Amino acid sequence: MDRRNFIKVTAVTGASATLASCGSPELHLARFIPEEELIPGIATWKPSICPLCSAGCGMIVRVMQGEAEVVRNGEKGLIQMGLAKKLEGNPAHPVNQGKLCVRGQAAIQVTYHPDRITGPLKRSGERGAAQFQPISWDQALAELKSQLDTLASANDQKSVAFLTKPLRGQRHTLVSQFLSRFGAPAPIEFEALGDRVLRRANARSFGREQLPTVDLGRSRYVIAFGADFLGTWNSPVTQNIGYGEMRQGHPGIRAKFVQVEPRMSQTGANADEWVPVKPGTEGVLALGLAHVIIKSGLRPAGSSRAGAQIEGWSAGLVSYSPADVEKITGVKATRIERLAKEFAQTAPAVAIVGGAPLAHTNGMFTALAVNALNGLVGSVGQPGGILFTPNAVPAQPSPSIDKVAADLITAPKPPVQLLLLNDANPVFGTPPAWRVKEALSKIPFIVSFGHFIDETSALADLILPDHSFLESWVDHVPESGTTMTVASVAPPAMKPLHQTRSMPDVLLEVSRSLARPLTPTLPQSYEEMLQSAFGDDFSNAQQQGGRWSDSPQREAVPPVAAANQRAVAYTDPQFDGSAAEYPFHFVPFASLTLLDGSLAHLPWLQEMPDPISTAMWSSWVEINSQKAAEMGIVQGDLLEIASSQGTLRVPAIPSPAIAPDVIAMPFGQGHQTFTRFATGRGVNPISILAAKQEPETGSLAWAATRVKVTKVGSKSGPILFARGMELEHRPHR
Amino acid sequence: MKAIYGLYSTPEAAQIAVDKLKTAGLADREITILSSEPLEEYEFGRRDHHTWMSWIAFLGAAIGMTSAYLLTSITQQSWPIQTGGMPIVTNWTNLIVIFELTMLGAVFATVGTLLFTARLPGRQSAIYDPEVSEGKILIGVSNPRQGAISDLERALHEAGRVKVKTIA
Amino acid sequence: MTHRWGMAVDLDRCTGCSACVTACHAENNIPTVGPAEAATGRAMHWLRIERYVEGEFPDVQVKFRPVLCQQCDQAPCEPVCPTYASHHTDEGLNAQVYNRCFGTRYCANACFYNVRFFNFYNPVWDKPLHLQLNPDVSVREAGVMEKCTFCVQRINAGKIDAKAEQRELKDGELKPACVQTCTANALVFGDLNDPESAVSRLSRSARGSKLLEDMGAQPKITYLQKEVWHDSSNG
Amino acid sequence: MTRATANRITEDLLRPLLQTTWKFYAGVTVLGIMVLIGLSTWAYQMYNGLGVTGDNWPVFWGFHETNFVFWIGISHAGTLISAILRMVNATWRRPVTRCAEAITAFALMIGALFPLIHLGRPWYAWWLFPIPWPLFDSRGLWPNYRSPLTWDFFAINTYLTSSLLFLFLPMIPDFAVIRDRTVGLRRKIYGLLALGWEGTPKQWHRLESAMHIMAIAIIPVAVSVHTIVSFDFSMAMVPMWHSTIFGPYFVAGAIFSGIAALLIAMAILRKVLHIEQYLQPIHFQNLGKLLFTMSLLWGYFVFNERLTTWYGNAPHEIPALTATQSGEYAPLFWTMVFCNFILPFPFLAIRKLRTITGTVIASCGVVVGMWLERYLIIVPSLAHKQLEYSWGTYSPRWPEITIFAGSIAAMVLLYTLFSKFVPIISIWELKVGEHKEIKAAEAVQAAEAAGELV
Repeated sequence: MDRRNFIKVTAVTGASATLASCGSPELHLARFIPEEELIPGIATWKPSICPLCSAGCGMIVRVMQGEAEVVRNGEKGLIQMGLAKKLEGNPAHPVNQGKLCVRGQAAIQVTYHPDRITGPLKRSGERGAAQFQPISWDQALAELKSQLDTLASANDQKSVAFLTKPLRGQRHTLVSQFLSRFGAPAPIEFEALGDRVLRRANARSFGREQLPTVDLGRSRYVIAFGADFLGTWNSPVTQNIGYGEMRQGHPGIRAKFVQVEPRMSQTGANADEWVPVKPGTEGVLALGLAHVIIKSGLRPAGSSRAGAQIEGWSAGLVSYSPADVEKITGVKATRIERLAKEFAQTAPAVAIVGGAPLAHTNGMFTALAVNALNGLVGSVGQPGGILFTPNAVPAQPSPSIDKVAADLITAPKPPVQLLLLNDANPVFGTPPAWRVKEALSKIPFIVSFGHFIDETSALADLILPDHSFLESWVDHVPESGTTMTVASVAPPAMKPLHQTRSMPDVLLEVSRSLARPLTPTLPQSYEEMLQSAFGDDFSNAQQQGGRWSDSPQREAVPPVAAANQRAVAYTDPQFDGSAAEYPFHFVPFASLTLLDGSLAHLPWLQEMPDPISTAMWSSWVEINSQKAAEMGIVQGDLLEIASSQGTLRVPAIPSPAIAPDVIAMPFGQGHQTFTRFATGRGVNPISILAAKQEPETGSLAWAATRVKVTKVGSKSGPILFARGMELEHRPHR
Repeated sequence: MKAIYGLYSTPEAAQIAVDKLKTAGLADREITILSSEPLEEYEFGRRDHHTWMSWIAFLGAAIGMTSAYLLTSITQQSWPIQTGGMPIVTNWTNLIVIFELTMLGAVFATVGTLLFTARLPGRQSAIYDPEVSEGKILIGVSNPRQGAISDLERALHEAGRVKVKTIA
Repeated sequence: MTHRWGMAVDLDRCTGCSACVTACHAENNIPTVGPAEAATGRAMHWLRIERYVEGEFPDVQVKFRPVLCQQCDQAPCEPVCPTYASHHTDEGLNAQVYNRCFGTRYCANACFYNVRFFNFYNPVWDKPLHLQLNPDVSVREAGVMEKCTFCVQRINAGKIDAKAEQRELKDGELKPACVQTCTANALVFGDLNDPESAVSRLSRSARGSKLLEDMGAQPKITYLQKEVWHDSSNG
Repeated sequence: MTRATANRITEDLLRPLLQTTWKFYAGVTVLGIMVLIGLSTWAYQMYNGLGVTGDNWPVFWGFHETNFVFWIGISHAGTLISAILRMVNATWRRPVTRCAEAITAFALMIGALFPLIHLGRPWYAWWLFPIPWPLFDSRGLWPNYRSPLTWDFFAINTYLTSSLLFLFLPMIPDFAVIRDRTVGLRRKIYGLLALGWEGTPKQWHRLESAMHIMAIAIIPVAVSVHTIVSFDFSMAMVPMWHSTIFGPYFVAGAIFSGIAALLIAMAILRKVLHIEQYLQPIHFQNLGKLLFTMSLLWGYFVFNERLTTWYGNAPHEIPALTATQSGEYAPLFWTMVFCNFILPFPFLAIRKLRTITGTVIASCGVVVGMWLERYLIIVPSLAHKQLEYSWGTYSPRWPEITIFAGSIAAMVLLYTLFSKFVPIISIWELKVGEHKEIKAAEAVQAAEAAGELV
């Protein structure tokens, strides 16, 4: 940045405004003006909702006047407008109680991102070449309308598909209504690292197809099976708040926290006890604990019958004696007994499962086993146990992307003629064997609503960029994280920066202009729709960022729903690749900052040191330090990770906090097209994952791939550490 | 006549010439002596030995010290800025600045005295002769009394064969 | 009564979630330096999460420690600055006057917490990222040293509000960005001159200790040590 | 015969001034270009910011600061040595003093540049001057007298001023000589420089007493300067920095490297200017002895510093120590020990080897070794401060190296020009020397003749 630009920046920041009397910003540099003498500007705080994950934390946005260079009806110019400056948690919001996580704090960079799509685009080059030319909204909408009309006139409405990130609240309602009234199938929701297995299991165990709300704050003993609940899983902010409570919230009482996972996550790093197990055997350990509890009669009264889902439960899990469990899981029998006793005797105790353990072919068993363990100690629907957020819209069953892809590839005439794409990136987030990119390329016309060009929207023929969450009406109904009935809603916090339009309003507008109008007609605008949905307390709700019940309401958890389901037994997890040829388990994990990769475009998150490896801006693979020593691998060495599906080259970080037969690697990097900050950076572990699936839900078993590791180079550059990390384990003398 | 002088090759000869001039009744300050090196071993080289230079150097040092003390302590008092929990006037650290300026004062005083007492920079008196830097020693008298000139010339010659020049 | 701002960090609550770090970036106009610069150790994190690994597999313990400017009462960084750019305010903050700094970097050497950061280049915000910059915090040019200010701009704003409403500041009313967002409520900020403030009470805790206390800089941040779980059922 | 010697001396020492060879022009051009490259690199660094250097977090100081200490160290040859020799009135000093003092003057000028070069915003360096407000600085803030950098500012300026005067005063009579021997423009210029010197006994006497007082004053200044440079480090609680030994340690090191530089300069001068009969083996002998003493002293200090740290075994200090003894900096450290101690030892200790060549070899070693010493004091300590998590590394980048090269070129260039325009040996002082010797001889003869010595 040259000097002139720099001055502009200072001017824009208004540091000058506070010192306007002193002339140009450069002059200030010769003056003695302590920071504490600056007079703060006037700020207003407006509510909003964090869009970055499905937890749906409430936000307040600090808005201040500023000069922005914007395009208004073709004219470029500087205008005075309210600009969002800082995001903070909404103190009134039941889910996050005024807090935000590392990602939520960075969400503001979505709005101001330099590579955001600034207006409607039409494909100009080869499909996938990501070459687009700007067009007017009228043209763009006409294009979409004609596409829909042609299909309608051909009575082929069902060949319209809506592929989206999980939608909640009125957005979901609107999209569903639009599709159903048009005659198209329900939206296809895609999440790279979804929790469908757990939802399904909860439906079977507790009759609630939703993620649990873990009452950590009142729990006194927590066993987490692979769930990274302090970092990326479920509703992290709520869980962090609860964790703080559980540690120091009650004078004199400090809960114990045990983490069961083969690679120590950020969550595991906080545990009092870390229990590495063989990947895919977490459920067995859970039942091992249950066995001891039942056997030694520690089972409290009034425990639920969640166990009914597990074969051999009523018989006291004879086949899960500590000795047997030790053989399978590799956890010492004595330790199992001790943990079981502690768990049963330190009520309220709770077991949590999520993440890698469920990403195995036997994930359903694992989930049910842990649910059963919770039921056994009576921690379901109880304080300090597993609770469920009332009135949460149960997740709709939607076809999984691999089915859609398979149909597209096999069918002579593509079953999908028009694809509406909303901020989902399956091309990046699915294993190559599913051939998603190839499949989508067969679709004649693709319309994307996303803010950025990513691997999937690069295939689009038409791009109708959505407002950012700060520029549009937003609403959300949290699935978990609170025991209150919550419906969040918030108006735009600032005027749109670019020539974008909110996706719901685009759908509504198109629906009105269709040759064959939808019946019954949809509301005039998304705002109106929200208004009617919230009724009388809309104005109040949109001021405080939502509507929620004053007091927690705990719903009685029905005994066991779906009794018709047959009980499951333990089956060894199926892995891709033989242990002989591929000696290592390949366990990817969601990055604290970049999640599944959908946030790799935010510079603050790219430059955030990972809490465990302290690496930034890069990919790495963690390998057990003793193992590394045996293989002559030192930190930074370039390794080749080969699975049956492909190979990756990535630098190594030897770590004592990972099992010797496991290597772990973060999701998030390895984008081919995703803004200047993510493109061509690092590698994507998904690209070597095998297409193993959990049979009942069909969701990807992303922890079921085996790999072999070879050292191909030494001290390669591509890994960046926070300073000091690489020198940390040096002996002193 | 402006001046009369002789150029001598050896200090001994110069010494004789000086003595003769004295016997001819001239006072020390009337006799000009120029040489290209200090000749302290000879009587004539030891004139004007007394100087206050070292005492003036001490004076300069004293001035440097006081001004440094005032500079540091007054500055610190008029800008009472807290740093590192130190007192506002930190004598320990100020001593260093005081020391440096003291020495600087002494040096300036010395050089000043030198230039002043040695009349530097100044313009050469009429009596100067470049041969001095050849190693010759110049003994002469400027503006001699009329009539005494012949005596002086004789006196200058008595030190042996020398070139005696006169400036009209 | 003048204030004396201090902080308590409960290491038993801190989960290393790093929310404080982004919050700090967002509030204080801290630039991201990009991969190339970050590789040479020039990434700027006024607040960093230090991670210490102890033991070998499988008995591994990891400890997190958020380290920010300790706002020492006898700060080693202050007296070494030839221009008073680094000095002590009446409220006990280690102020850094960016305008007065000409970049000797001596303060950064003298600070044994290494919480001072230097602008090796002019900061860059690709447009329109610059629209996010906080007008209450000045942008630092190349050659200037910068550091955590305890979000002094928020402290001032709070004081001005309180004055407008003709009242005293309430404890917990003022929160630096990191404290505001700390998900596990591990960070507590407040006035150490008020013996009843939350931070004062925590600072008196038996678990409390100062970072590098023996260096004698008298930091105003108290770290509450992580506890060990005792099995209540057997003793 | 006095006259004859006197003339010979004058002839020999003025020859370089009056005759100019193509070699001179060639050399000056080459050096000039190198200096320009150095300066433009500095400009480049100023424009882009210090990012172009290897400095980083936490190693905020590197090459520039090393060079600063190095050059200030070199500057301790001249003035200090010649001042001491003047005070003890060592007659063999006469041919040595001026070329020594010249080293001081130029090394100091160059050394004083580096604190500016290393600034993040050098264009505000004037803030170090105590400027009465409201001139220039609207807030009238004065420098912080608690900062070692402010001390540096005062110490270096004092030392530089007095050194320049100390160098200039004895040149006045020589300028007078040149004035009388030249014509035209030269005569005018040298006439001005000679300040109208005549050579009256009064002038001679005042000059000598002035030099005597300055010699006394300048010795403590020189000592204070390098002590204060050492304070830049020892005032900070950085491992291996915060040590009481640093003052004397740095002063010793400075004189050590200074004498080495002086010996090298003398060896070159006598060859290039053909003044072998003035800079004789005896001078190298004596300075060699001095260098040997300093080498031993240096070794003694290093051992003290290392032993106390190692024995004390303070957790904060040990990592920095290990890094230099056996860690990544060990190669540099042991090279330093070799250059400063092992290599010079035989050449300086054994009389036979203490020849011109011998001393020069030793000196080259010492100059390199002392540069390494400064580097090893600064970098490893900053890279291993108290918190393990913030340990770092450092390696220089091309701008730092180029600027260093430029500074060396500048030194040589200034010295060449100096020896071109000023007699590198003080003519009159040398004459006095010869003269005194002759007088002594005559006195002995006279005494014998009188039969007093029987």
